[in-house]
Amino acid sequence: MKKILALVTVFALLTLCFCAAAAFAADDAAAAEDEEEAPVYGPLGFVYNEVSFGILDEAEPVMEAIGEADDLFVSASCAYQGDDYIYYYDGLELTVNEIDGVSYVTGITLVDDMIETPQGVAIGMDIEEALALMAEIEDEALTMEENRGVYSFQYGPALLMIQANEDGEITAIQYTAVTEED
Amino acid sequence: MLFTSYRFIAFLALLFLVYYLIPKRFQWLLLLAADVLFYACAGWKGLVFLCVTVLVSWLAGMLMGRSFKEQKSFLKSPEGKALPREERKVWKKKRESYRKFVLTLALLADLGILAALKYTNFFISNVNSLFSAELAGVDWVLPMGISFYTFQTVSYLIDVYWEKVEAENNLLRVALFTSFFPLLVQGPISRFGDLKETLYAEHSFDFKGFSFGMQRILWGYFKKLVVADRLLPAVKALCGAPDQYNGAFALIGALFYAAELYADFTGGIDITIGVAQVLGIEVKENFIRPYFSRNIAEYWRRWHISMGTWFKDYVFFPMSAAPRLMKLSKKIRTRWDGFGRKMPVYLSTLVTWFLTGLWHGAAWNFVVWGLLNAVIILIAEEFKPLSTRFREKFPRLTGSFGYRVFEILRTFLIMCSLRMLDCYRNVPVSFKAFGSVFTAGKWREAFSGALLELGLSVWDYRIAGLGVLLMFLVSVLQERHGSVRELLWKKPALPYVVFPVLALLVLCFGAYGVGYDASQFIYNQF
Amino acid sequence: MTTKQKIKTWLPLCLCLVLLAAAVWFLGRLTQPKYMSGVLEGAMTAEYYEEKTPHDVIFIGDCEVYENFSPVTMWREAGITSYIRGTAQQLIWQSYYLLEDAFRYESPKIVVYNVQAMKYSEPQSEAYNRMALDGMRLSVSKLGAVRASMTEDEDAISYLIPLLRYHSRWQELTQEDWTYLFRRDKVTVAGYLMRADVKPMKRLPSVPILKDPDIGEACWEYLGKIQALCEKHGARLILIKSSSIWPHWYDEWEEQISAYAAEHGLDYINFLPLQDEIGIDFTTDTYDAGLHLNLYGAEKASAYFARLLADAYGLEDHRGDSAIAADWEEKCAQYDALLDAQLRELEEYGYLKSWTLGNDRP
Amino acid sequence: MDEILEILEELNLDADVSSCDTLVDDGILSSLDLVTIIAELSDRFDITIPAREIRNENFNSAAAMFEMVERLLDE
Repeated sequence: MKKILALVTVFALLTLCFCAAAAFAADDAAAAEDEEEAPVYGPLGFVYNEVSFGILDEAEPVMEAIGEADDLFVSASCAYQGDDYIYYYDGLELTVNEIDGVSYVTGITLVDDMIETPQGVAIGMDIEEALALMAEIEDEALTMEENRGVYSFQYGPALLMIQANEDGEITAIQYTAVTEED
Repeated sequence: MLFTSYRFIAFLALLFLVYYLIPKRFQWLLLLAADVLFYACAGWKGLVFLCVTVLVSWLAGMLMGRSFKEQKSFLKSPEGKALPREERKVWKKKRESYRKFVLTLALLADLGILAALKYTNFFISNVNSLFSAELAGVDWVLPMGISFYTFQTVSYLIDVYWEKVEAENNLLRVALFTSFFPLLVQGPISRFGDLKETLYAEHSFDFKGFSFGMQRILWGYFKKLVVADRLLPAVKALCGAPDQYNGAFALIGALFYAAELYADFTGGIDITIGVAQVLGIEVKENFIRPYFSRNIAEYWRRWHISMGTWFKDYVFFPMSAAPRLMKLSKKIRTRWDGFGRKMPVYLSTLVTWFLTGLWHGAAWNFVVWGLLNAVIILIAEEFKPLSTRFREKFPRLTGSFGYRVFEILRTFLIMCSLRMLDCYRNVPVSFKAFGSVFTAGKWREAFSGALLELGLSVWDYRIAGLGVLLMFLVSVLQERHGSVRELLWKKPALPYVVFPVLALLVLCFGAYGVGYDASQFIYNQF
Repeated sequence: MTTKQKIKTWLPLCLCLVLLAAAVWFLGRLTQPKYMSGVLEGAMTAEYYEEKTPHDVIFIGDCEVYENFSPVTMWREAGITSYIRGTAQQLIWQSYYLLEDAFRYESPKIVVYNVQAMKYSEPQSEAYNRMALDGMRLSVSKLGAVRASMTEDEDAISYLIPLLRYHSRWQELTQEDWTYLFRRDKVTVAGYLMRADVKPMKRLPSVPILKDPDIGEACWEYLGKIQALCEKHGARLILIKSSSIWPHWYDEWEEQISAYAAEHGLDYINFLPLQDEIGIDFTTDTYDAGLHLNLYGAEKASAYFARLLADAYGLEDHRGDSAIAADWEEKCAQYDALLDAQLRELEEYGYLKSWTLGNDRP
Repeated sequence: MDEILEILEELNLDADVSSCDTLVDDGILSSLDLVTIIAELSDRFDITIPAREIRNENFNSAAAMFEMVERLLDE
């Protein structure tokens, strides 16, 4: 009789542990709902030849989608510590870097006023107008700072820089990946 | 300052040199200075809490010590003896409650700091989830080694209260005991009684003690750098993705974690005891080859001994011998005799293991880990009569070597599955992973190269494997002949061959430096 | 303990420690990358110590000096003795300490510093640090260079004991590691890393926007230290911007450097506007479409610079001095032999197989 | 004294209870056995064994236990 009683209490304790675990499992599981795969560059994406892509996207699929590059410029760093591949397209330059065997888009440069950003900003436009267009993006994660005519919009690892000359005309528009020293 | 950082090695070399150069009576003061320097490197803020704990324990110790002296001298004095027996009892009771008051205040302060710093977030998150409140967590930096030095101070205070040890009135000595730097990182939680003789004594240079200490430090670095840190990437990968790496991978992960945790923890303790030995200070062993234990109870007498004995002496026994519990047990025994007698043991075991789990970390998986340990120990205890009868029936079988290996493997596997809770740090995930070992299979996939994607190359596995083999052989030797270093010491030439080779092994095959990120000792996240 | 006993206990220990130290030193040399093939830039620093005759001109800087100037051409043009203490992406503090190290061996009259690297004012990469500094002989300058260049996860001790850094390379040891255990072949001629191949420049990318045009404080500080060092040793510092046209040399930088040079009485020569005068044509004179000059470009630039140094700074023509001439004749022979070897490979493979990573990049 | 021996017999330890004097140090008495002994002693002799008395020396041998019980009785 004593033995059975002892066993009963022990198993009661065991079930106690399991239900405690299950109870707390509930709230753990609830916390880990998967949020939809949002792009890492948020609103600072770019569209070219009806293909939308952005900073740190994988380069191969993007380049296949937007078609054959006119030419390629390889900017090798000294002693082979990583090369920049710059592909020329009509009105656009794409910078690609290889990280751990996979190449990513690390730079998008607008070359002339023939193309514009999804927000409608183009080279030659007035900077005030461009800032108004950019202001329409309501997203607190997007920060903006200005330093001697260079307006930098940052969202996560993506950085959009718009340069204007003295009389407020935009001379250059470039997307790059934020590196530490920025 | 990590044990595996060059700064620590330079710190040690300098300390050893100066320690044996200065006049001996200042040696313990030098140690105190080293403690402060070592602790300051981990951040000044933590030093404040350490000082508060030291002050509290010094003051409380002194007050209790003085109260004991007064009591003794009064009872010996003429009018003390004259008091009738009853009054003497009342007078002693008053003194007793005064000391109890001082002790509880000190414990509240010390344990209060630990609880506040370590468990506030845990408490808040539970309150939030239970009452769906929105309390913001706090991000207080946990001072280095707070769990260890707090427990060490608490053991000193209670020992003084129980008159097991004499109170130390010198503040600096109490500070040295509480903050002795090798013990800070991951224990062992030493008792004032054990440490006192050698900690404050004057030590002249002893070549054998010095060599044994250095050899042990080197052996600690071998385990830590060649085995533990090399396996760490694989353990992190396997434990980091339980859904992808379930089935056979979960088992492999548990085995890797068992080897990695053992090498990391015992390696760290070897360094700690080695450093103390070089300084002429004896620190009790914290591990006695736990993986050779044949049952869970024995395992917990050989793994992290200082923690086990701490909880036994200061939680388990006081609780199980507590008068209130005794009365309750008597009442229950009137109806169910067996259960009545067992109840205090059950209750105090569960509470002790609940606290042990909680001490390991402010998370439910540690608590569940603790409770499961308790349950298994109790089940084993219940089945003891059964197993002794089984042993009597089949003496030849149970006496055989094969059966002993079976018991060792059984205990090892049980502990590995319990450790999954620590590996996945999440209760349901751990249970699911444990279940998946039997259901999800994936055996062929595990052994067809998938292990190479965990960040370890073939050579990494070979080196880690050879390292584990060497550790196993040394453990077997120690199991049979006691200290291996004594064995080597008998043949004078041998140490001069073995240890330089070991040093080269560590330098060449250690997983350290820019290529490998120096991983933290697992235990000093606590 | 009697002295005999003392010896009996301590002697074996010391002996054993000495043996251990020797083993660590040997394994360090073995596992250290030798840079004898593929990536050659790591072997350049150590070659300086094998120079036999002093030099009137010392170049310091990054690939824009060791690829765009050829001391042999400057010797042939005007008998000028020069050496290029260049390393891959050499940062300004490394230039300072390499110069300080050079001044311990000789006292050149002219020090030429290429200001391109002043765009970096913080430590950049561990790989470049190792390539630049491992070859330096142990000295106070080396310690200074290491401390100034270290990124956070580096430790100074691993420069003094190379095994601590390269111990995991035992898995990748090749025959090269064994043959070059105690000796090195020369990869440069007086510091010039020859590249005789041609890759014409077609179109350069648009100029990247410069977010922060100001040159870092650390750069100005070290530039001042370089100037002070030159004055202390009676040498004249000339700042130059070498002829490479990519990465882009921003006007903002040009203004800051010219202003500094004027203010501190330093000569500053920007080679970019002098392209036509020197006769550099980027369809034939570059091996990577504009980043660096190849042999032909370097020879044009060096000839021009040699004449300028001789006329404006009155550098002596040492072709008459027999001891120095003998050494330089040897260098010229090495130069020509290297050129022939490279030209032969160009004919055979169409690219410099043994002077690059061996893959014919587009 | 014999009552103490009787309690120890009941635990069927694999050691000669009356003579052995390292019951705790050699790990013959597990912590669970110790608790049952304490419960039995305090029950039979109607004394309360305070935590301060729970030390190896007091439980290493039957004689030591007996001496402790006597000390507690006359307090």
